[in-house]
Amino acid sequence: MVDLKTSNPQIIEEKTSHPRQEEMFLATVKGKETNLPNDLYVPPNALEVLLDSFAGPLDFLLYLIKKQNLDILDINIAKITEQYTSYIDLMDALQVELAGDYLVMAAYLAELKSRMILPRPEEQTEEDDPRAELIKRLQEYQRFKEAAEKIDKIPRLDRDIFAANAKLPEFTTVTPLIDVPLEDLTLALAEVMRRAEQSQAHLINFEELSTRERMTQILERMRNESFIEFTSLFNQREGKIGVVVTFLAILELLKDSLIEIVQSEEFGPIHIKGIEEVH
Amino acid sequence: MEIKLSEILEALLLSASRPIGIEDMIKVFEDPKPTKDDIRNALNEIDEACISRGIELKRIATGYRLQVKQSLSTYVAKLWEEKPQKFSKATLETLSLIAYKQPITRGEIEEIRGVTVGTQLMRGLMERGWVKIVGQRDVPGRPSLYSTTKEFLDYFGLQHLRELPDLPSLPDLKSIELELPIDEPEKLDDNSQVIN
Amino acid sequence: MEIKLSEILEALLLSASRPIGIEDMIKVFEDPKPTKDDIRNALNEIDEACISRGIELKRIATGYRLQVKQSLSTYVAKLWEEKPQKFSKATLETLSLIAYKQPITRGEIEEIRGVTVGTQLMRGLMERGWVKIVGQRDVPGRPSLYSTTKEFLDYFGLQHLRELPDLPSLPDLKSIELELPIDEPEKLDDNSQVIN
Repeated sequence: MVDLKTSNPQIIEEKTSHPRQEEMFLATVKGKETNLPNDLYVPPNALEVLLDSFAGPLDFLLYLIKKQNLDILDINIAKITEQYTSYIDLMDALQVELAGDYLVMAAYLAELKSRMILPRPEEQTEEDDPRAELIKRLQEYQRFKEAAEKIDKIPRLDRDIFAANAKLPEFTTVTPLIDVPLEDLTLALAEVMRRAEQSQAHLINFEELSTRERMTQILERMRNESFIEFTSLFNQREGKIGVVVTFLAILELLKDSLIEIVQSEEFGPIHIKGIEEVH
Repeated sequence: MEIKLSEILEALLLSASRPIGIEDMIKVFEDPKPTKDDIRNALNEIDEACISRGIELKRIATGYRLQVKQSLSTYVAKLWEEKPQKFSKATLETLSLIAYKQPITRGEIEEIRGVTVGTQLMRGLMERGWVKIVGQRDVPGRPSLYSTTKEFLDYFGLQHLRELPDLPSLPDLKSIELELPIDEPEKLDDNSQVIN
Repeated sequence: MEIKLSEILEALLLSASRPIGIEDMIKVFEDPKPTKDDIRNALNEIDEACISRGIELKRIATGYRLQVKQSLSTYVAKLWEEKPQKFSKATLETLSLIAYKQPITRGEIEEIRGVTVGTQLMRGLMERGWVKIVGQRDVPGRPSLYSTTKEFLDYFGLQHLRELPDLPSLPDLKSIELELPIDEPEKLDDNSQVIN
């Protein structure tokens, strides 16, 4: 383990060079009370940003190398390993969940570093250099990293290229439709939700169908009337529960900033108003 | 080379999947903006040029649109016949999310599905008449809100959205979901008030 | 009045919401059907007429597409409500590895990228129709081999894989990599099998 207190003058020094997004995590706030050494403060969120902004450990390594203005062919394994490991330790200390790939790379670098220390044969060729494999991997990765950037720049549909479409004429022929049983629809949803749960990146709150339906009905009504009297949204025939559903739907729409509720005078009639004209 | 106004308008009309009004057309220009009359003249130009083309300019309540000439519909129909519509998993999943979580934006669908939803897919659902835009969410970008249509319910033989099946395979969601019998007028309790 | 072939083709191109090939165009006609050359001539006519229009005819991998002229896309983009999709580094890197080194297994992609490739990412690429499984490598575990599709090329407005930007070459070490014949994606290694 690398001692955080002493290992990383580099990180702190570099904080101001060129403020790009990737460097956000380098920000330091001195003297702030944290669990970390006083001289090194990295906001936990920023580390998550770090994980998001790099495509993986190789990408991260390339970044560290570039920060040192080094050629890939000329990297100092000991230094880069130390720096890499200190970041990893830092994230560990902050309990940022780290992809296993970053740890694998840390272990690999540590191994490489130890091999560098071992005595080597006198006639040293490029192949004997323990760095050769890492260099090769970095170079190979860099090629595709660059290729990916180039591909990103190619004009693409819906961003730079817009397909031309006209409204279809009326058809006399019916398009043969593959029959979709209703269960398929439900199963499809069940499948999405199952996956969403698995990836557990976000919480899905399943909301009341009837409320959703009512929200749509209200929105639809607002297409024709921009100003609706609050009470006219309720239907006596629907009973108490109907009132509740409608009321919930109004609250939901309000929360989503889709409607506004206005009252011109105290105890006057309440009106529902669209935020902006919907089409 | 100077770009003609009619070129720009044609591009707008053919790339939007909805009719566009003159005001909306003017909005895409930087100053100096064309006047309404400029726009009208350019639209006339397009209209005249359409005589020898496969499309025609239509004016409808909400604006202008270019549509394939009715006289060519048999050819177009053939093209659609060639390719019976089969619904991909992506389409079904998207449709089900719209059905159960409407009104919903494309971004929200993408967030839940974890993958992007293509424009063609949304356009397909709208062309089929199952999905429509009911408004825009008031957040940056003003993304469209999608809901299912009456045709969608008809196709699946439903009268109301709430007749959609529950999700039996998701036990944890069950507790949250209540079936609300809003259809059957309930006898009101004595202590309940009628708002009207 | 006689309907011109170019009118019909324009109607087809504008109503398909996908690129159409010459074969598909011929299919919509009753006998006597136009020949391929007739179609090509009519397409040329459309192409020429587009000079004064807002759209252009583009030949891409699966056929022809009418699209807004590149020079007008800034106007159209203003009308577009949805923000264009951005792809993550992971997606772009994976996609470029598949494009340049196809057919390739997920393991091989992971080896070069130095990172696990999520199932969701691969699924997303396949669902978009950009990537497909073309076989299995005949090694333990029989991992699937992935290639890009013609739809991938369509999306980027390309006709052939060789139109992709050149892969940056390895600067120094001569021995390490052989350039792959990216033009022939169909050819698989000797030790791999093709399904169907």
